Amino acid sequence: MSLTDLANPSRFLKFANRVLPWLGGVTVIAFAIGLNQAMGAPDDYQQGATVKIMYLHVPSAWLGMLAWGVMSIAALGTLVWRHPLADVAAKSAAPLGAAFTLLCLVTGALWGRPEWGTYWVWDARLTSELVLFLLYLGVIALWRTVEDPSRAARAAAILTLVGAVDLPIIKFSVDWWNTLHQGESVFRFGGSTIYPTILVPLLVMAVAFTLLFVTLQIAAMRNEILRRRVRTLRLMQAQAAS
Amino acid sequence: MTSLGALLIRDMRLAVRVGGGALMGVLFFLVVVTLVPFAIGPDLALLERIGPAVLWLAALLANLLALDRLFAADHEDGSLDLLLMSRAPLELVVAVKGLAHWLTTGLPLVIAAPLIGLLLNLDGAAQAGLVLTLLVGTPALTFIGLIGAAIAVALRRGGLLLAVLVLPLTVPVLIFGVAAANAVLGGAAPFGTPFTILCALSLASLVIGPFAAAAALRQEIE
Amino acid sequence: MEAINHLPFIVASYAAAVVVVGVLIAWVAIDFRAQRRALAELEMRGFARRSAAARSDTTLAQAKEQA
Amino acid sequence: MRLSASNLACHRGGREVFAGVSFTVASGEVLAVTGRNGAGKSSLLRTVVGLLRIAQGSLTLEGGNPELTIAEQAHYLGHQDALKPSLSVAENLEFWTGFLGRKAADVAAALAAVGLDSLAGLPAAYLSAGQRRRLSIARLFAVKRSIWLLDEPMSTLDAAAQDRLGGLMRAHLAEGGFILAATHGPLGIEATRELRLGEVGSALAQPSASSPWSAETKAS
Repeated sequence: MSLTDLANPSRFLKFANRVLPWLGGVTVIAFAIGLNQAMGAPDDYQQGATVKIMYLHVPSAWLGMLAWGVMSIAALGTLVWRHPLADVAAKSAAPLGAAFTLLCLVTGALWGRPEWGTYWVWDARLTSELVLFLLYLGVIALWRTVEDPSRAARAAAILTLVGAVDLPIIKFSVDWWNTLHQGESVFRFGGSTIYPTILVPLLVMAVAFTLLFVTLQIAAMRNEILRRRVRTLRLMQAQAAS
Repeated sequence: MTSLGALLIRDMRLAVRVGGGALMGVLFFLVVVTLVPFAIGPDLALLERIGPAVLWLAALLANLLALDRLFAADHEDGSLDLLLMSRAPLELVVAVKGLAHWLTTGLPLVIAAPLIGLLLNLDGAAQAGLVLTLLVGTPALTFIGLIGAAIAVALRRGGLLLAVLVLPLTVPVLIFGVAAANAVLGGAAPFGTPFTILCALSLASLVIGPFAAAAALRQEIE
Repeated sequence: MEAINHLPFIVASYAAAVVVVGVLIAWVAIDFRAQRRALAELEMRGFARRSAAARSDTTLAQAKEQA
Repeated sequence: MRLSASNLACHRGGREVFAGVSFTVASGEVLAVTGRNGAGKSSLLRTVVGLLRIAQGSLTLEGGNPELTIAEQAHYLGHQDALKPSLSVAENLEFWTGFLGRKAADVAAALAAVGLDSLAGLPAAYLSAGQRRRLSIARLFAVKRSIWLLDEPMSTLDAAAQDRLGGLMRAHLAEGGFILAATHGPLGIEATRELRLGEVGSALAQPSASSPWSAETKAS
């Protein structure tokens, strides 16, 4: 909570203020192009029109993982270099990651209903996504439980890194668990080759979602820096008042 | 009663602030229900059959674990002394604290139940029945739990003791809650009988819980 | 035929996306306003943020010189 | 208004904390309860507000509201501050004034009386020990009650805050209230009478005579 800690963050604030309008604009344009292409894309010969859900589902699954990656790198920054901006990045990424993982689950369920006749199956891919969502909620709960941000940051960093190590194991064990029980009634994504007419809009949508994530992440980090500044000033105020 | 209103607002505020326990119960609920298929396998027919029981058990545990700090926090910071000195009857004070706890822990469980029921392959009617039984039954869990929370108020490892004390008392709620939920699922038993008993259990615990908890607090505080 | 059958699910998916993204944007925007207001209030009470920031900038500059 | 105790005794965990305590306090008076650690100063105050059971003797209040107990007409300031760190300074005080009823002074005025008005919006977690104590004391002004039972009211307060509390206590006495305060140091108020506890001393570590096990212990 020393004053030097504010140094880099205030540089970041200037950067954020300058870059956010542009990022927001580019994100809107990318979504306009992506949605336009996605609407114009042909239906899948097997799945029909529901393939349109994929343009939301796949990018949000990607962002769910990306956010955990961001949090893991930030966790290293917190634990190894004790960089205050790393705490801020980790805290801001958690709700975003949770939101996109939730969107992935919801769109997956809405896609699954017409395809498999049920909203939910305990399929390996779905289940590990659900576990990821629970891990996000756990990290958010941890941030909300510990009042002192730097202490919360260290605890959350450890949890994040353990999660990063554990996620592949969860994925692997769920795969193994599932094959033991359920055979191949599972929806196979890689089964059909993806045509360029579907792939290109998907990539554009993925770029648009990523831009959205970056925009929101920078904006949330700006909020968090301001929140810490408020906290520091309030502590100073309480001290000064004696 | 301005004093009871003030207490209700304060307890609900505390639950949603940093360090508060609101929504932690729902998270626990979700995690427990998610773990069940891992333990028994992803057999949707089986999950559908045991779904109500799983949801009820998870709701019971979530409710109980969150009760741990209900009086202990007030005891540690001295607030409980002032609550005991209140002009409002202690039974009502305790009941209001229970109500605030149910609103911030029990009610979110009821709201989250349909989403979680989806994971266990429960259909629309079953979910409606389950939500209804949880809505009627969770107050009983909270108000029975009040007694344990009051008895364990001054103990350092109160949480585990609380569970040991309260879980046996909740057996009837569990029996009739699951029975009513299963009846909706198309069981042989009628829905009305267990549901009526569940309502009666809730009403009885609304009365007994605060009285017993207040008596326990009066003893314990010495 | 099929497209019409599945339309509600597609619409629901896009609606869910709009809701999730909308909530995120609203959360970020509301939070930003709240923090700005809190800072402004603290400044009004005479806790100059600028002086703190300026001081920290100089300490950073000093640290760089030393390095 | 007059509070009198005669031959009061208190037992905790089978031990006698104090016994044979008699005192009277009337409007405009301060009774300072003194004695070394463990003499039962805090227990005496807790007994008066009914948080500990009276083992022997009696407590009577003359001139109060006959429909209310002593505790319901008293302010009790214990060792702990009864504050919630996640609520703001103002929210903490608003809760207690609302809960205790009878909002006499405004919350803002009570905060000003203890010098915390500039911190009203801060979470109580940010306060120092002395500030927390003052916030706890603010309760006494926000809600008017004529009996004050204060347990070490001056502890953790700095000289300026002690002076201010002294002034506030004098104002309370002038309005016809009375104060029973457990204290080590001086209260900074004139006309303080003193009640020394634990002078008998030897009674302290002994099992109380009323314990059903005491006879057996002596016999063996």
